[in-house]
Amino acid sequence: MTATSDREQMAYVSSQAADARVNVELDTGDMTLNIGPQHPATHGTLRLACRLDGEQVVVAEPIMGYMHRGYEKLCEVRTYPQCTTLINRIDWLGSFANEVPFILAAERLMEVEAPPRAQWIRTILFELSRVANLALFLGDMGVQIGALTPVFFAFRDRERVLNQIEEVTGGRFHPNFDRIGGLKDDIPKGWVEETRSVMVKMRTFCDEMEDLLVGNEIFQARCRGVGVIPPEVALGYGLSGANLRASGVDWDLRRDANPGLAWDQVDWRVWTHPDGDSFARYWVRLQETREATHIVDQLLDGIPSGPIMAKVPRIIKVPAGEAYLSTENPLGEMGYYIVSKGDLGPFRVKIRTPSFNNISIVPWVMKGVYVPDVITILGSLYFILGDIDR
Amino acid sequence: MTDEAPAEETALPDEKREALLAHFSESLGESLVESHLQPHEDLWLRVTAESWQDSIRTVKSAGFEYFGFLSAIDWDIAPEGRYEDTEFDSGLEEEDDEPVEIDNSTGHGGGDSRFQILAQLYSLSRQVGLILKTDVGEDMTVETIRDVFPGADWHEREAHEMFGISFRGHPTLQPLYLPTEFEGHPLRKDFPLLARQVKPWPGVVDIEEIPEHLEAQLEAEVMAAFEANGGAS
Amino acid sequence: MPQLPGLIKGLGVTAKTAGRTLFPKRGWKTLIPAPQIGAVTVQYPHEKEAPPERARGVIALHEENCTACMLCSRSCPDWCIYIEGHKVKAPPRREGGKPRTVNMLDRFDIDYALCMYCGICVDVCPFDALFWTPEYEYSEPRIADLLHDKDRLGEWMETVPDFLDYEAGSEQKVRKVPR
Amino acid sequence: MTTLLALPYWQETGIKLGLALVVIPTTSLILVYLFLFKMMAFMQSRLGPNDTGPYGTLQLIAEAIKFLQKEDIHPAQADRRVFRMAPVVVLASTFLLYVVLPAGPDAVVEDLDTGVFYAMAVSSLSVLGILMAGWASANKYALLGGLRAAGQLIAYELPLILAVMGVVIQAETLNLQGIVEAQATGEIFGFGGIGNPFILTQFLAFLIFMIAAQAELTQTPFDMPVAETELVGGFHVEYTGFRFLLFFMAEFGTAFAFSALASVMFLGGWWIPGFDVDDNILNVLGPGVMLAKILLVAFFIFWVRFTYPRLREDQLQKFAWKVLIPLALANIVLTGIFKVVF
Repeated sequence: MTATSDREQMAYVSSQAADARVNVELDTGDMTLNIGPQHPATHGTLRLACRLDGEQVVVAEPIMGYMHRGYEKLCEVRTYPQCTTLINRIDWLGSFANEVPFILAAERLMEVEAPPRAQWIRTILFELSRVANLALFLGDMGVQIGALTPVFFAFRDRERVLNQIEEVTGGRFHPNFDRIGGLKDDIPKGWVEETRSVMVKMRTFCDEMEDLLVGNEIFQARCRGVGVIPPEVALGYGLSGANLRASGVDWDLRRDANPGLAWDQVDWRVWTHPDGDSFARYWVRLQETREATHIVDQLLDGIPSGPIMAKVPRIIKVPAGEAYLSTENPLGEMGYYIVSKGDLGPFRVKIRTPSFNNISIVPWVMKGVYVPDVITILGSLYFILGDIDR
Repeated sequence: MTDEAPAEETALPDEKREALLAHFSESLGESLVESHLQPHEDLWLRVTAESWQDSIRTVKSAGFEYFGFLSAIDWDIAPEGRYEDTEFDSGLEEEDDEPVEIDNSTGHGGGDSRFQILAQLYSLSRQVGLILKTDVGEDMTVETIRDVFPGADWHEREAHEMFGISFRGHPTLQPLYLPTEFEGHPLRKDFPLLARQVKPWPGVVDIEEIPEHLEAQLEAEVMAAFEANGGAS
Repeated sequence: MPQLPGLIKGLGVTAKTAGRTLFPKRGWKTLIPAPQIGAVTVQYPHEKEAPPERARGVIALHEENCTACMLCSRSCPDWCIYIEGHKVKAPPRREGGKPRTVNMLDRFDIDYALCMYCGICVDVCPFDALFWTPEYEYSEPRIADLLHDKDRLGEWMETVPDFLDYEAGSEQKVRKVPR
Repeated sequence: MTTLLALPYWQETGIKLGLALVVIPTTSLILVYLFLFKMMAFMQSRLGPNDTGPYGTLQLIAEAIKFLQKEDIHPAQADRRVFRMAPVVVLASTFLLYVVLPAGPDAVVEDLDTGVFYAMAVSSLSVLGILMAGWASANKYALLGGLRAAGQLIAYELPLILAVMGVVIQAETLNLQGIVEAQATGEIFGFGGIGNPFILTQFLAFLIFMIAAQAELTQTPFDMPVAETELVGGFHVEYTGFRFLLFFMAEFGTAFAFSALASVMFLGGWWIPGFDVDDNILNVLGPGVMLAKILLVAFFIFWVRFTYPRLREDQLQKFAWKVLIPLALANIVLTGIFKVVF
């Protein structure tokens, strides 16, 4: 009980104390159920304070901050290259994808453009981290609604993708590979072929998930019609990524606001689903994972030769100005609003993370659902705690 | 690609955003204080604090119905600097003894107050983003836009605890991240970052010089050894 | 209401995986169960995983190359590299020259309890004195022991792998590890 | 029936008691090792425990020792007496189930005339223990779990009993030995070589029985009372140490007992084609045959458990009342008609 405050807080505490006596004096009113901060379904330390009427949720209020690390403040006392170290740790499952918008925003302020080879490799690694991130979601969603096996498949196959990322960047989770003006290093020999075979395996994994979960009638019964988010609500809350596309909004920053990466060089499509329920979100992510493997395959065929670093000074000073740049990360739109005063480090960085907006819809969407559905919806909204709390 | 392409791009006028700017200078009227257009990148509009909610409504009705984020900027200069050696701050190679110029600029779209609120909105049909700014006056209060975009709810709570800006009409401005007993507003520039104050910067250490009175003696010793070895070190 | 096909497909997937794990061999050898081969897990204390050459396991210091220029210490985001040094006179490079003043390294500590493994120090080093090695077994029961001094960091030099060749189309030059 | 060994009553009882104390932990040990540890691991491309003993066979014993070493914790608000009693009640129901399970013509603890009735009755005792555990823990998750368990177990008791009714009608007896005999002496269209395992004539009843048993055992897809990702363990969330071990043993012991019931009633029990029903050698071979059949049935139970997601509470109730019970009733009617016709 440390995250909220004042009078409401006190009322809340006393109501909880009353609930604790539930077996002493039989109370037929609502019950408060704390889901988290230590709970298997909260991927870390999110806490949902739910008021229940039987098993039905009356109000669900997410309480976070258990993992707030103050990255916006920390970035202000670091230089631009040092910031990427922190930024890696925002969405720790798709770390490389986090670096890209920050670096691109800094490049935009410096009016530098990375050479084409660097842009291609960036795009490949970006999509690889999407595959790694979404693969875990595909399995984890199974665990959320009780299927044990899919998550093990997910860990098994995600490992292959992480190995590929590690072979290039040296870091499984925190690559810190992107530099202003290009990349830290080039790809090693033989990596392209290996990645291709991994992509084949990831497609098999997607097929397995389709058989294990999507086609499973129990899964459909649990997910269809649960947590429906209409498109206009999704837009108002600023939902992004697959959550938005599952509500039928055809919006993908890779296609609609490509900041110069190689997505426009390959043939792919944006998947949407009209239903807006948990099943639609799962389905869209499954298709996106598969699409990402195809994007990687195509990109691997056409890596242009050339340098991987543009000419940038050794000590990077970003000219004064402001820039907002966002990309379509695995979780949704991740953007960095950088204010520079011509210093070695940013003056202010606003990190717009997808999970923060995606989870802010929880009080709206969880009115009147059952406790098991709370877990389904949380799972299908797919958040990462570091991405909410920053 | 690096040589020609950017030149061509900048040469192209950004018609989409220019038309938008013309449209908004008309529909927002006097509420629009200043604007800034970065071709092919972004469009900034600064509106008056009184018209903040109405401007957001106007912009939303013009098709900008996708809410990106809402945040604030503190334009003050941090008293502690970046907690590091000032020499390093100004660059290792350069030798400028000029006093560090205090940069009082307030970014694109300008601004008069210490705090600014900004919101980012998208128009999906135009595929264009837009950043709205407003100054926060002495009373540190602006109207909430929670009624226009429900997603702004949490963003306003965050801005409230991080900068101490109040939002008129917001029912639950309780902290989102910080513990109840936390004092201060961490993202304000005058809020000290303890982690950087409790420990000295290791980079401030310098290499120990040879004491002057020993220099000649050491030099002679080295030369003697050098010659004794027949010139091969 | 559950209908058969989807449910049965799911059973098929788990059964197939079990079969593949238990009987990974092909041909007539299929009948010999060999889960050790079929399973993807690595039985850690008995067998060890080999991280790729570029893996950022631990930082090795090639002391001869270090000039105590402080670049790594200053660019460390965590302030976890501590360097101390003093200047000494060194003999001239060639006959007839004047004695030079060089930096002598007294202390080079990396606090792995603070290190975030970002690799910026290795990147900025202009004299090829810092290298990554994929070694990962250096956990300590006491947190203070995670502070590696320059001798300990120097020991890691043996484990530094050669730099990898680049994929076709690269203009990067393969660097050499000083041995 | 002749008794195998003519012993005084107290000696016989002593042997039976000792046997029960050994057999029940051993059975759950076999199930846990074979299915929970190994089969699940293989289905997930893992090895499972493999360090303790050859192929990890002693892992469960190590776990049991670990559980015994743990501190016995009561939540501060718990109703202590009920809290302590709950796991014992659950385990007692498991023990009582084993009483009537036959493993040979004479290899049975107590050959009750109303064996089926008795088995169904004592198996539903466990819900009492679960409800006690859920209520006494003074934990909301446990309370929700306990209530879910009560609702679920009562709902699935019905289709379970109704499914068994088909078998009882066909065998014309409530005695489990009688059911085995009926299957052994039965004929399929005049061919009596393999007897008449009731899975052939009562396939629908078998399916309903297995589904209902899955729910009775609170295995996925019907594991809402424990539901790790929602209720973090449900009714046993507050239990540690050997009390948790009792729940754990009861869970797998009951799974074994239900597999045994299914093999007795539908798969022909301990009888081996080609032997006389009261051949004495079956007292030796019977347990082996039973074990094989039980493992086969248990394999399906756990296979389903490791593959499927879980249903929601309301969906589960709907499925029980709207699908399983009408089907079971239809099965009884059909069985009755066929019984009269043939």
